[in-house]
Amino acid sequence: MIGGAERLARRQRRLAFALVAPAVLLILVIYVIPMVLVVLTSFTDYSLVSNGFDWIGLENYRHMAEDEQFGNALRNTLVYALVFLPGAFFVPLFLAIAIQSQKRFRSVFEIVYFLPVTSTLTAMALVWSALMDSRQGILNNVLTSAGLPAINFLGSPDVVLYSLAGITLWSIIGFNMVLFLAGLTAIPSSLYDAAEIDGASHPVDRFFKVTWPMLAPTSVFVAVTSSITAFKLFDVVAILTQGKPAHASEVFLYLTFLEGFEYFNMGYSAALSVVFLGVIFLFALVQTLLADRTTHH
Amino acid sequence: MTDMTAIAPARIRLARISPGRVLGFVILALGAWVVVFPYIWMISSSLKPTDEVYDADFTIWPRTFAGVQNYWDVLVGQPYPTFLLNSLIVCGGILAAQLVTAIPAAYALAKLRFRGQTILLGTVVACLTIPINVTSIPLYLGVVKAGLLDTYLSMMLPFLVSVFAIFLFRQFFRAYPDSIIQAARVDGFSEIEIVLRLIVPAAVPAVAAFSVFSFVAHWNDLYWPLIVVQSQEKMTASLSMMQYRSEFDINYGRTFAAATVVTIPMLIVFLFARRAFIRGITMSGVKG
Amino acid sequence: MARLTLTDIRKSYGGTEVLRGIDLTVADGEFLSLVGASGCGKSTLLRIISGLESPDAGKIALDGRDVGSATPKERGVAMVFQDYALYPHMSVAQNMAMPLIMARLPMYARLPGARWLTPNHRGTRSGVAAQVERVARQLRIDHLLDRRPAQLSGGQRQRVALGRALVRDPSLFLMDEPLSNLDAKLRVEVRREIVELHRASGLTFVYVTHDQTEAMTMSDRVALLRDGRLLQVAAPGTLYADPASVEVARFVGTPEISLLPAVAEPGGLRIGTVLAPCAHGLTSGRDVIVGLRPEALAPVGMPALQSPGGRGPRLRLELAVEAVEDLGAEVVIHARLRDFPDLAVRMRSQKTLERTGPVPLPDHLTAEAPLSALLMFDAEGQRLRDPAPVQMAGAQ
Amino acid sequence: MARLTLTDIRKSYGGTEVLRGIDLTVADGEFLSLVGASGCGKSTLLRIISGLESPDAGKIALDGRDVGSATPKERGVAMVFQDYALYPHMSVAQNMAMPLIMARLPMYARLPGARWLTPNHRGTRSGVAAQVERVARQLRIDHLLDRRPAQLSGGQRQRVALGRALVRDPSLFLMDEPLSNLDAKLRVEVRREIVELHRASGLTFVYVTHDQTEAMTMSDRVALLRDGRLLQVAAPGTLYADPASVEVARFVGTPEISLLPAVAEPGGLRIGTVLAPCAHGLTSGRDVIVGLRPEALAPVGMPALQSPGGRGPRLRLELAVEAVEDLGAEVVIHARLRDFPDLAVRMRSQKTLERTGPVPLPDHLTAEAPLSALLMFDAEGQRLRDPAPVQMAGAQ
Amino acid sequence: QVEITCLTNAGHLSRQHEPLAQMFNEMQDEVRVTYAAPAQNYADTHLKLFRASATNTLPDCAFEAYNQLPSLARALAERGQIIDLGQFMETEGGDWVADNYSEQMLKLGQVDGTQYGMPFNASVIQWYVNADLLEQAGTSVEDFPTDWDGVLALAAKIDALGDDIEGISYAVDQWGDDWPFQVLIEQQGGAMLNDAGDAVAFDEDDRGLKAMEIARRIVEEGGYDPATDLETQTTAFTEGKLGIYANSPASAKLLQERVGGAFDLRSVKFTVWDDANGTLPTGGNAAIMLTQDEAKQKAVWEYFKFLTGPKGQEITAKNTGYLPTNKAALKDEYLGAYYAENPYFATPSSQYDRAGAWYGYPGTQSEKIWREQRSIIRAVMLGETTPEDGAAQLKTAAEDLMTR
Ligand SMILES: Nc1ncnc2c1ncn2[C@@H]1O[C@H](COP(=O)(O)OP(=O)(O)OP(=O)(O)O)[C@@H](O)[C@H]1O
Ligand SMILES: Nc1ncnc2c1ncn2[C@@H]1O[C@H](COP(=O)(O)OP(=O)(O)OP(=O)(O)O)[C@@H](O)[C@H]1O
Ligand SMILES: [Mg+2]
Ligand SMILES: [Mg+2]
Repeated sequence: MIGGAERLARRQRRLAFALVAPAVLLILVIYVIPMVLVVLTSFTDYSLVSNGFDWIGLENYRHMAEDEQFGNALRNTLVYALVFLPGAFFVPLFLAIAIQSQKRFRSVFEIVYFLPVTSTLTAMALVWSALMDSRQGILNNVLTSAGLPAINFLGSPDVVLYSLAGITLWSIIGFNMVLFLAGLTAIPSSLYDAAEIDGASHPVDRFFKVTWPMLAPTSVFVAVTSSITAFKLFDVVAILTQGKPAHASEVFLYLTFLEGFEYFNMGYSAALSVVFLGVIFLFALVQTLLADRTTHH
Repeated sequence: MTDMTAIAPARIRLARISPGRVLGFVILALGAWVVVFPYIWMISSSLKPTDEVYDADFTIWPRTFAGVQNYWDVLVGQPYPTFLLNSLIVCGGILAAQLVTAIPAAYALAKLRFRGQTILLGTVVACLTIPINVTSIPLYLGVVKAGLLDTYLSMMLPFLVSVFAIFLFRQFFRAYPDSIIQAARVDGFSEIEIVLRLIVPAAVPAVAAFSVFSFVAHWNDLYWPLIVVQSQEKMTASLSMMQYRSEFDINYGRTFAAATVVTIPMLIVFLFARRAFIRGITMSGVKG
Repeated sequence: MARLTLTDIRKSYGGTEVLRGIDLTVADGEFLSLVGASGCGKSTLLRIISGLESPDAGKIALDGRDVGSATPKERGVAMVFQDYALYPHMSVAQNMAMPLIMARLPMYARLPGARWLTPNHRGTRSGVAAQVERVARQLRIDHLLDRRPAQLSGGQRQRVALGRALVRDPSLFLMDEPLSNLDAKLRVEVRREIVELHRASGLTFVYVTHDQTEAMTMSDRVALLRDGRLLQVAAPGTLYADPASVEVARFVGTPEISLLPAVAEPGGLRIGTVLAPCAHGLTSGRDVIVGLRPEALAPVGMPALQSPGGRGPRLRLELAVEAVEDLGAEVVIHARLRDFPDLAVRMRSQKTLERTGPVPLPDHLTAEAPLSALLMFDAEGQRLRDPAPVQMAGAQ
Repeated sequence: MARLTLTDIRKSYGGTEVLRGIDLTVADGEFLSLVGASGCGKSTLLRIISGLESPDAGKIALDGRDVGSATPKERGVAMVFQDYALYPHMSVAQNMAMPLIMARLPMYARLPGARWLTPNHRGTRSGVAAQVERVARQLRIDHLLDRRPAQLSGGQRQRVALGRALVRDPSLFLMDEPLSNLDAKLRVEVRREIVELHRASGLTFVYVTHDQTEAMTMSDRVALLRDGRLLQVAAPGTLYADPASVEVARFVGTPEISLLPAVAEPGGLRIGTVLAPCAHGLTSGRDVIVGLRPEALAPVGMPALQSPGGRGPRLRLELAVEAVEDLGAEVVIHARLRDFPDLAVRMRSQKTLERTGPVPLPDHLTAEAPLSALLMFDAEGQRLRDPAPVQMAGAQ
Repeated sequence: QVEITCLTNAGHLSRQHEPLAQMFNEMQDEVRVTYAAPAQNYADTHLKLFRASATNTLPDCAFEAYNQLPSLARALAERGQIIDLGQFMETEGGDWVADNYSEQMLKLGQVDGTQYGMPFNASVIQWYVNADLLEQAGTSVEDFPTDWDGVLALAAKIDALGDDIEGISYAVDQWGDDWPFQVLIEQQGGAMLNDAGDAVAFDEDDRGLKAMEIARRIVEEGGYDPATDLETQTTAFTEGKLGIYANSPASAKLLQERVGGAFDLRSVKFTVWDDANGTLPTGGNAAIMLTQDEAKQKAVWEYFKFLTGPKGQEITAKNTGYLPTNKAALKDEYLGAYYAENPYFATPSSQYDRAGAWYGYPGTQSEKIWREQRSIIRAVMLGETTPEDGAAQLKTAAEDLMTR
């Protein structure tokens, strides 16, 4: 005989399958099958241009080793991430803390800083390219009128990654800030009281003894999502620099785009994608494992 | 006398914290200026004739007012209402599909036990990292095979399920009290009714937060529409904006008028959904 | 309206046995409390009764009918949860109407919006509304029917939860620590209301709590659970005065019973240096435990504090006072045996009505208890009843 | 080690006055409880004392020294919070060391990682560790020093919170409902520990609670706060037996005091149909309120229930019994005046030790109280003391 | 009524095709022309067409850049997806072809001898000049030097006018493909590839090296700053901060709009080394027919005839500045009078006989070759690589990749 609770449990299982079915189906269609195809493609010399293709085994992967642009793109991506990540992390953190302590203008600031998140980055990239124009751009006008040398934001290979990071930062800061604000709100105020009583009344102490450790889970989340964003950099490059000047802004995803869609080396592009996903996935995994260690509840 | 001494400590405390506050405010205000300046520049440029946009001495108000012309070109000179409608249909359709698929799946992942659960969750998390750039070709080929090219469905297809939504809602539902679900079972709810009557209403804040995300992301998406949109009737608002830009021929005033027009609906969406959005973020405890 | 019979209920989670064979009958209309320390399996047992959980073994019967394979809905049980588990987005009225809607309307008529499409069920719906109204009036929450749970105070939420359970005339009322989220004052109030409700409804109640005061004040019988087994099932007074074991004795009563190790001697029981001259029939030299309720002891020669009742031979102890708690109506004294500082005793005495100030107490005092008040346990903690521990001759 | 003096403390939030002039002195080494209903301003007052909040007006002095402009650190107060407010990311040892680290190390040595860069402070750090160790041993949590708060039980967390407050020899110990998150059994236990701690340390304690039992059992004096004003500050016994107003009387004591409206007549006070023959010196026809503690009433002719103390003339009431709660050691009866069902009274009686089963009670009974036990209040609720309300001649 | 759909890129759609299609649709009612959602640029058009070819979803007609036409046409011809326009030209009969198109022009649309495309837009590079700055430098547009030495010397003079004034902009290293590099080769009378189109020929007679030497001189002597990006250079010119600016006539209209009345804007024939044999690569795009449906093919042909006819070319030239691909369009009734009145727009027509081939490499990797070469050229211009090494690298880059 089957117990009543058993019947409930069985109904729940059936329901669970029904509930996840649409999502599972779509995930298969949208992610899994295409990914399998991409992986398969990476073992071929498929190109859109010629008819048919051959299996060439690991040739595409071997080719990466000798492909200068592969190393270059990897380097560019890492440099970009190294510039972008601290900005995407500490600036919003600072903003969130500063906004948190503002009573009156809090919502105004919240709105303003979140604005870029809602805007079309491709449209705003045009604006930024105008602002960053090396001669007539407002940014350089400000710099030169302050007696500083003008900066060739998008035209100099040494600067271009920083400029792109700046633009992307502008567009993402508000989002991370809201995440941090959410994290800050969740810190019980009695902890600050306790810190005050314990003598940790200096803002620096308050930050290091309470705010920072209590924000750890939020921080990991922000770090993970921001890293993924950093590695996924594409739109701004495609619109603003197309990898110029001289490959200096060719980041990884843009390289896969170039190989696939400009040079029609679909197989190689697929191999690059596979490597890309491998790296990004490892990264996310490591950070998520870290996250487990930092949660304390 | 007593009053004097009594009020003093309050003053002292105020004085002690205010420099930091004021500094914070100043920095915030400066930052805010940096953040909004591109918008000011964009709107200002959208009112200018092409030859003024790049003038070295920037003025917020144009010397020659070309706003009427620019906006006329954008709003009337092209079938902008169609583009807008396309964007709305696509974004709305995507959002609806994402909610319909994600909420039940997330509930099952959060509160029910079934075989393959861990694998599914793992897959969801793994898929979070896959950008559309990587899968676009197989997807495109599939869309063509299915004869869906240049349809709304093809424009929505890669986004019909959002792994991010599943992840977000799962976090959210995990915090939903088990006892309420049990109470419902005792009250005689069928399992599906638990989803419909309890979980869906409870998801409202998370839905609000996610909706802003989803809407903004797909409103602004260029990559996929560029691939599947074939005819002008199916062009989205943000695609239409790009058509003023080419290597030989940029009409700046009109480009920025178009950019403004494309940006504003999202601003409005956010302004209205802001509270719900932030609350949703806070409640879903993305913190893990 | 139902008699609940549990036969040898067992349940394990993973490797750990949470319930190890529970046999229990709750009479029709009885109020039974299930008490025990945290984690002892109270909630699990309740969930098994409700049908939310299946036992690994054992039978559950309602009025003799086996309901093991019935879902919660089919068993017709009502359950009130510790956190009330109200549906947060529904009004009080909707919350209370839910079980009825679920029971009386067919699936299609319950779908969102179906209200307007199924006019044929209008009658049912208005019947539901009337029933909700009736119960709400009974619980004095009829003015709150349109509010959301978030707009209610703790006590009001509690009443709504009760109302939701009540509306559908359940056969069995299950409550899982329903008062623990209320503050002290409110708890006392709602406690009385539940008792009143039980009396008025005449339903069978199974009430889980870990608060002995609640269990003692509300129940017809109390079932004490520990490590998955029932230690004793009895009326509150019996549990207090006639506990089956040391564990039961310790669990019931505030302040806790004083437990003193003693040795059986021909002339009585030796506690420290004192010999309690009571007949016991035990082999000489056997170790026993003597239990002494705080109110059994009374200070000698202190007219400020009333002496306890009971006559006959007495046990006299010399005490070192450690702390005094003045509760207004009574005084609780924590002390240790003068010569055996390891042995702690507690005593409580009603104060005379005339005293208003604090009760001054010396560091040392002598206290007496009637031998008839002594409870005797063996070294394992089981009650020793058979060889009557007290000189019954002298009593009464 | 400190005497706390508050003079006319006032505080408003927005438009609402939360504290309306508090004058209070807490003697050196005294344990003072601050009680009152939720929202009455207890926490606010405590936070003002601690320096976390500034009063709008008024003076705060420690040992006569005005500390109004001092930070919490400078005031040297220690505070224990309702939710303990332990730092979840720090070990118990680190939690407890915090106040000392803050006091003894300079800023740069407190930064994260500075431990390795500032070897010159190693001495200070080991001093801190030793102190923490000492306090931990005292609180019996020395085996937990390496755990995180999340790995501790409620009682253990509570002790860590106490430890953190203790380590640095505060001048004043402030506690804001520190027991309300503990379960009933544990609450009693920790309560005793805090009292013990107070005795052992000899420090001045200000203890906020809304639980009257806590306040009554722990304190030297209790301050009853209501609507931002102090109603009465007195020893627990005094508060119970000699309340200044109806509010105080109602707040203290479980079950609640019975309050009966009465009218002054030449021959005594008329309560319903009964005339209590007590002298009162009031103008005839004046409305008063008579308070009767539950233990003052005793059933007549029921040998099963002990009679209360006190002699002299008695007030006799005819009652309709509503509910009986058997608490083991005593019985609480809820009843109404037979002819005036609006008037509820409660009575409690100690049970004789010999009774084990439930106490059978008739629906109706007659109960008596000594006139000396009557408390008299005017219609506004203020205590009437001056015209002695009871026939003192007959008493004692 | 037959409906046909064409694909072009965004910039061309709004300025040229929309007015033309509208006019055509109004003129007759057998054919109705619509445009697909535009590609973003030439490369995107190319990509879209390949994608569509792979999935058999090609539009009825499209506009493909000359340099990418060969690779596209060959691939599509193999799949039978592109139509030879020669047959349609024949049916027109008589002198129709000769009346309208020059051999040279038609050649731009031929791949391996087959006329796959009708030249629609054509442009050869030209100088834009800020006459005000020239005047300040003590000369005038009329005296604009005809040799490179003179141009570079003039640029140096202008450059010296002020800190924020630049002399010349010739972004050999930056344009979308290798157009400006081909200019430097062809103006020497050279070719990028051999006649068979399967081997690199730009290094013959050291033309590659010489091209690199000029490129370097443009920086060294002319004061061109390769570090500024294209956008900035254009803006500098339209803001009056740049004297001599090389660009396609396609931008003539846009530049005029952007300059407004800020200074005296002129255009001048481009400088060539070898006046006799020197040509200039012709930029622009050809209309190609992709539909398999015969009725549609007819309709498309009708539309092509209109587009590349005198009226269509007149409108195109006026709207943009492009060189008309139709001889007849130069008649007075179309553009003749207009050019006489607007010398600024007439420069392209004065370079009509210079219009040379615009090469693409065989194989599929042209884009990649160009990208590589741009980096190399940039290095040369910056002085990081010697012109000799640069020239060698250019050749290797091309040869390495053109086989794939
Ligand atoms: N679903 C489950 N899976 C595994 N173990 C469980 C589960 N439910 C309960 N347990 C375990 O069974 C034991 C009894 O749990 P139960 O909830 O019945 O205790 P309880 O008496 O209600 O305690 P409390 O007073 O704290 O509510 C506990 O040790 C608990 O950890
Ligand atoms: N920071 C604040 N801003 C505005 N109002 C406040 C603030 N802090 C407290 N209050 C208000 O002051 C009143 C007293 O609050 P307080 O916390 O002192 O009450 P309490 O006696 O501690 O109550 P409880 O027993 O619930 O803790 C309340 O009405 C509360 O809403
Ligand atoms: Mg439980
Ligand atoms: Mg409080």
